Amino acid sequence: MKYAYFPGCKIAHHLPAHGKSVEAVCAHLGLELHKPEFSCCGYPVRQESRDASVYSALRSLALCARLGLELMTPCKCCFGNFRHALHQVGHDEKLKLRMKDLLADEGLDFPETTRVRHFLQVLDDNRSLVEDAVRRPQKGLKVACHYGCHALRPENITHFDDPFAPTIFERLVALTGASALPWDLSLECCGYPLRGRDETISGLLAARKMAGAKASGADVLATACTYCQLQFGGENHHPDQSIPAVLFSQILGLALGLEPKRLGIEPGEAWVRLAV
Amino acid sequence: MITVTTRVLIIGAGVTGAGLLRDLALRGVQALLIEQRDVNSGASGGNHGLLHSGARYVASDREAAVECREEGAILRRIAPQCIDDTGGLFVAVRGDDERYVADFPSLCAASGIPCRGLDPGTARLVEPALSENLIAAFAVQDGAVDPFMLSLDNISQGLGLGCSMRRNLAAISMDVSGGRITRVRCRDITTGEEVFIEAEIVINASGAWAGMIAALAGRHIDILYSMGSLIVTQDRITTQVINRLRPPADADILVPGGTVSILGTTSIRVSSPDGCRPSVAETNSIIDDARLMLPILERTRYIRAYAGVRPLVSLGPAGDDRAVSRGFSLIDHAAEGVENFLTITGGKLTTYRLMAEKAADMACAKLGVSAPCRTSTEILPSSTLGKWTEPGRGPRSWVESRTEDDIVLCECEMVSRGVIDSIIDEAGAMRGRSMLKAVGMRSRVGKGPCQGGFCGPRITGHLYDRGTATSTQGLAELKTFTERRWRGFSPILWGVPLMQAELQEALYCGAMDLEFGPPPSTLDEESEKCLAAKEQP
Amino acid sequence: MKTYDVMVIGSGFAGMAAALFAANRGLSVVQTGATGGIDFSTGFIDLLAVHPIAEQKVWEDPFAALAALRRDLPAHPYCRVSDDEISLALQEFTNFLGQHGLCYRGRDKKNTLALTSAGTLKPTYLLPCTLWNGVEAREKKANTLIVDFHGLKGLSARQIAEVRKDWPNLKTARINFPGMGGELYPEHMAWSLADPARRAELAEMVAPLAVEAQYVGFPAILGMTDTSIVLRHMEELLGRPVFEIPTLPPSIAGPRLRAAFDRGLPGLGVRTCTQKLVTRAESSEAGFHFTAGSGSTSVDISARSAILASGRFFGKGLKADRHHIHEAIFDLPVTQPENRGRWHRPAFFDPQGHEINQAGLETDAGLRPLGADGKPFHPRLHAAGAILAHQDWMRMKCGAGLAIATAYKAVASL
Amino acid sequence: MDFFSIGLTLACVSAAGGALWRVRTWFLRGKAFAKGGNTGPGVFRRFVGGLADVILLRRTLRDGPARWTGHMLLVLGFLPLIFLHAMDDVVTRPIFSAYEPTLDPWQFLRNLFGLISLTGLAILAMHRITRLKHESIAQDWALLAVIGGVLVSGFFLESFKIMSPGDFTRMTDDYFPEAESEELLALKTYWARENGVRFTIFLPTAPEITELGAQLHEDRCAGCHAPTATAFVSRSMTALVPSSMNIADQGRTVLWYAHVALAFIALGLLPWGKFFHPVATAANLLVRGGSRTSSAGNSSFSSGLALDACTRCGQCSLHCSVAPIHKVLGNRDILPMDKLLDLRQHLDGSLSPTGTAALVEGSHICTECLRCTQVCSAGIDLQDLWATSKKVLTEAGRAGVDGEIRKSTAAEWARDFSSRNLGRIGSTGAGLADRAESFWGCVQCTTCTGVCPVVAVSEDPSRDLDLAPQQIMNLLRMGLKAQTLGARMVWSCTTCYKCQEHCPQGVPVADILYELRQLGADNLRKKEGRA
Repeated sequence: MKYAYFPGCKIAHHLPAHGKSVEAVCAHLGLELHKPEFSCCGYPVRQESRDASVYSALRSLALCARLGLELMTPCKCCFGNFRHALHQVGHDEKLKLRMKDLLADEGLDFPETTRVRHFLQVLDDNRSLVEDAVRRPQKGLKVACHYGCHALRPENITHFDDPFAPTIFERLVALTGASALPWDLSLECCGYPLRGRDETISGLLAARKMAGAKASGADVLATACTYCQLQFGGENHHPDQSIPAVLFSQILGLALGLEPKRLGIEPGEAWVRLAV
Repeated sequence: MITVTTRVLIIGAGVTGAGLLRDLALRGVQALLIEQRDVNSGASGGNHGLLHSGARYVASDREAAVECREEGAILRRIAPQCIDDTGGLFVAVRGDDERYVADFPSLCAASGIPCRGLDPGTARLVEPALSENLIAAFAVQDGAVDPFMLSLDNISQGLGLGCSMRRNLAAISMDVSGGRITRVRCRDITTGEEVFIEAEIVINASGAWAGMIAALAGRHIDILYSMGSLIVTQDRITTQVINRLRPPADADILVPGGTVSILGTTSIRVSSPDGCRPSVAETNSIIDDARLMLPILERTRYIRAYAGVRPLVSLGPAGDDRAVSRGFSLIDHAAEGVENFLTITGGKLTTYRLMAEKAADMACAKLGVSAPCRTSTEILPSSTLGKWTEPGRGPRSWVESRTEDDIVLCECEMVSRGVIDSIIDEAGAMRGRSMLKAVGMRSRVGKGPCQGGFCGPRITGHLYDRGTATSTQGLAELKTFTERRWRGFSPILWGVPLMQAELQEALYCGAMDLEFGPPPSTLDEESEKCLAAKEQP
Repeated sequence: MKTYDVMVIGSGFAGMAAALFAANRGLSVVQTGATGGIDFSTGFIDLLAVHPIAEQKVWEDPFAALAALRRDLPAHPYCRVSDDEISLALQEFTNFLGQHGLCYRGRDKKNTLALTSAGTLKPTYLLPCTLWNGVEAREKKANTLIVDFHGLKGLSARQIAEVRKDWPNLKTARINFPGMGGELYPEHMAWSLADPARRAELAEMVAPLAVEAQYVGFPAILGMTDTSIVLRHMEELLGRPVFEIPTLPPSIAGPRLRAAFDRGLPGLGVRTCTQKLVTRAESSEAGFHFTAGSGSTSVDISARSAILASGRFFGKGLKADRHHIHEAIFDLPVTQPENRGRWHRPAFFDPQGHEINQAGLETDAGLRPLGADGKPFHPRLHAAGAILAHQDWMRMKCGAGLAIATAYKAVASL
Repeated sequence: MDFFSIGLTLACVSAAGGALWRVRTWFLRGKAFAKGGNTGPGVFRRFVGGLADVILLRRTLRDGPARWTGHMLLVLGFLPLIFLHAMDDVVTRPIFSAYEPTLDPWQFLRNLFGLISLTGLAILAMHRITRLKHESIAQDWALLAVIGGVLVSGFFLESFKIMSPGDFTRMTDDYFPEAESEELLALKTYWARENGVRFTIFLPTAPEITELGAQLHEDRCAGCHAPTATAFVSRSMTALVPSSMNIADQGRTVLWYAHVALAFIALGLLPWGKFFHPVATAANLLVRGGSRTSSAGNSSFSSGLALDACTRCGQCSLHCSVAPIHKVLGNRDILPMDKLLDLRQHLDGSLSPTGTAALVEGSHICTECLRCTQVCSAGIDLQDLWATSKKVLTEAGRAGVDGEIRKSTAAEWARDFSSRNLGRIGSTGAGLADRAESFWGCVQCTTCTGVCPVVAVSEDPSRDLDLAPQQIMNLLRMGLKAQTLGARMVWSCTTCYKCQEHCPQGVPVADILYELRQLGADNLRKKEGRA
């Protein structure tokens, strides 16, 4: 399988580990990633301008269309915005015409058929591949899955999974041999979108989720979105009130038997001792 | 037994009675206004709220047309707070009588009514909701008026000048001796308490009930009762008043009222002014007809329907009620042997001031008061009594000036607890005992899409919290309120409103078992029906 | 494409129950449905309490009422299910809820009067355990304190005390909810009580007010998915039995039920497509082919059989235009009053109830809805719940019970 | 004081003073970012890396061969010209005692280096014209023009000198005063034929005269004059001047002034604007030590230097992740190259309010994707500049649309917006918020608020958020859009879409909130005069 890999803006500087681990996992699974020079998915500017956001998304989709590949992104916000942009042009003829003009300016065709997939969906599409490749099941690792809003909702646009009772993340965690614990707030917002806008509420949202994840008895909180990981990871949370936030691609990578270093896991990360 | 004396007793707190109270007060004449239910309970509350340019009457009743034009100008000057000067369009669609269309401009000119032709394309640009089948459009100076605010502001000024008002007080009999009404026996319909009122002059301004009140003094007025039903849309469909350009008929006017639009009306002869309510059949016929002019009316969401009974003083053999004059009747019963008794009825909302002026002129002549009428020049002060009936005021004030710790009790119209408290405090003695209904009358509570379904129980809870409601009486009031809303709600139940109604019943009956327990308050409206009539000898 | 054994259309009580029962019987199940059904539930499981509604006759024994109803109203959907089936259905249903943190309680073959947010008493068959102490307290007329909160609009303790003059030892208190101000919403309060520290704060505020009380009642905000833990903790902290009183819907009861099903059904292998309404349905000898949702994100579903539990108007199983009522998915014939003028009565609280509420689908004995020809529309299409004709669940007090029982029967008839 | 001395003095003063001023700004501007120093380990490796970047222009090479070749040729040609030609009195002559500018190899080399420079310059100009036309501003063209002018005027000057009979006469007057007229004629004849001097008089062609001219040249001239043919460019360029035109002497004078003046201008402009980039960029490359990533917390000096190191090569803007956003919004400050310019102006306090607003928008639209930093041929740590400037702007109260909205209360915005035509988002005539149909389904159940996590964690929603989601929907249903636009709920929506997903009636609550923010942004843009 070949995909046009859309890492999203935040990976390069803010979360290289995400890019590293996703690329390592894909390489290991034989999922070929093409890396054209994409632009922003349009999500960050969606607060400011509808046209700018939609055009930004379509431009990258048009690049995929030119390559004849599906787009795969490990970021839920990028994923959501691509789906949203397609939905918007699908429901607004005038917008579509404007977008076609802008694309034509850059010599691009309107991406009529480009499919957008999230990393988790790609893994789910290739379940058997993953299943066969697991070498070191992560038995004993208890995981609280964090779904990420922008892929999950609104389902009639994102078409990711059931918006009330999704299972894709738990299914994939099960493949790694780890156990996904049920917990109440797995579908709630991480709060990242309010970073730099309303720090108080952003912090409260993250803290509430962290507390819930910790109370569930999980060892780690698994994310599959750059923004969510940025919100939960790092030193944002007091160790007493939180559990480590870990990228699912890293958990999977370990289960596949990849070296922690290849997955961007720092030597000091304590959760790795729970894994393996 | 209490006896109250006053110089003038005005019976009926519709807009005419309210106008009379103000008119007399401005002339320095002390007056008492009594009302068997609440302000604008009759036709004054059951109409479009249309400030006529007069164009509607240019063909049928030129005198009325001119009156409308003149009074419209006065109201715009003295009571701008009550008026949304939207402008209006007269439009014809394919199939309408083209001769009428052709005559219209010259008829307007003959009545001195400004009228400007628009081509259909321009008209649809101004009002995109208009049909593609438009064939003609004329712009006129129609407007919208808030009849509740108008009445309450009139009353408020009257009260400020030393007059008084009692709500829930029904006239049940009159003592007539020596060619004079010596006293009027009244009953408080919520408490049953009786009051005698002695007045130098009694003015019957009871609108559709004028015949019944006159009968209390043994006088006879031949009144036709014409019920008109209207429906309220959830949104403001147009910015201007839209009239169908054809001889007056059903369903030919759409009036914007703040955030909604009001569509009507029908004209059905009824035998009594009491217990009128809109019906499913009428709603259907209104929409079937009006959608030709405004196709969106088939799809849009409706809030409720309501009805008013127009008093039409019969001036001869009547065919269509619309042929009967909409001009008003001022009757001096002296000719019939009762010296101090006047009846003022008929007319239109737009000409209420003129009606009050004429009636007050006659009363003053009898009283020997020479003070001239000042209502056409004095500005009508904006009062706080009527302010919460204005759509959009609640939400605006919530955003711009709410107090800390206030909460919204009526979500649809964003009426806050603080506003409701202020209404309760202001209503004071006027409120009678049915507080929830009084709040509904003086605010937008219950007028939004939920029709009281959610706000009713919430405000009831608050009335209990305040101690205003006790034992099961609050529940009874809630049920009364609900039944009152139901009259207007039940005729428009299809689509989303039907879901809303189902949700309401699931709440009220499915969850709270309110069909059991205290019946709707017996001290209120259902039992008021024809109270006056029943007491007739 | 996978062909499922059963497609359940609807996610109200009937839909959830049908999905549960079918999954428990080893069938592969796919379920579609929107929010709006179970989310507005009061949490009560009514079986039957009022019959005939025009007489407003209230029954203490729901099974006796059922017997009378079956005698008087042969078209009522309850005539399609036996008492045993009803009992088994309720048991299986409440067992499942119990496993997912929602315990139910009632009396054997007896309705219980439960306190509502209006202060009225509602006869119901099974009620959430968190309410049970309130039943006891009221029956004993015990010294009881009901606490409500500044800013919570769905419940006035004082109203309850005023309406329940027959319970003189009822005291009330209004307090601030710890950590929250302004307008309060039950779901948020419930989530916040997941934190034991918050419960302690709450108890600390209530304790001095409850010195004389034997019982303490709260609006239904005690926890979201961990209600029994929160309730027990509050009882420990306050040293006396604690209960909840349902608030004005949408209350916490709906989200609690939804959470239990959202958690439990996927575990049973049910594939859920929430918020996807069926937009196209085709039936053939072999079964059904559905499209759920619209546009590029619609899904195609094949199933051998289907259970139509799409509810009434608010559930979008029935839709009404200005003149007629239609069934939304198969356009099945709907038994209904002849014109809209007959849908509703002039008085909202008319004891007769409104005719429109008895409109719905006709079925055969196996709850298969009838087509225009009076024969079952499809051999493997069944209907359950509120969409069935000849019942007025709101007035008869039979909503959840009827939904669960007919779902049970529909699954059994597959 | 003659023209040359005055010019040189002025140019030197400008160059030296300007350079000092520039270096000073490195410290001052850097301080605006107020951060601790950061010189990581491996000083030697960094030095080598930096030097390699400077000498080999490694970063430039990554953008493709054209710019690198152009730069390399220009540098390789122009630096020798400066040292060997422009500064011959202080560099060449002291080293090579036999130096004469008219002798080979100098004459030949001057032409060679000039040609190399000119080729490099032409490549760069072509590159800019073909790829960066839209991104370029006046000083980009000015730099090309001045350097090109110096080179071309130099060639022309030499070319006119070759042709100038006046120069010949001056030389013979100085170095061959005793010449007989016949000798002079012979020498002229020789120089005219061999070295391209254009005399207006008739010159004989007799072989004996030619012979004499060659002899005299060998004796009197050849010691200092190589054949002008080795000035292969300038000599060839004489063909450009028709022989009928007799302008060599005048032209030579004019061109001398032109060449010297342009050289002085180039020198004087050196510390100004882009002219400084050879110095600043090189310095920056050395400081960066070969790093291609960003390191937060650069020292204030290196930040200040970095701000100055831009060569306006346009690579950052061409590769910018948010370039499509710039394409739609049209704000040049969304692109790094222009944003840097405005950032510098802002730090100097000379940016207009509108410009500042544009800078703020550009600053907040940046997604910090690192790409500009990776492609920057000047090695500027743009990532750090963007992150830091965003922070600095935010701290100064310029936090973008969101920040502006939060400066006033919902009530103040309601009053402000009520008086405006707010316009609509969406092209179908009405946005979701304007369409009555959006709200037809609402049954007032308040589910949207009940599930909202923002309301849930807010301590006092009516105080902190102004309006709950369902209240916003109700206001919009009533057409009161202005009342919603400043509400904190609109701006503190975390966009989780729970409201929309849970709504039983399909009201697109979250989409509407998005739309309101877009509308707010739109109106702020209008307010700031940037519609």
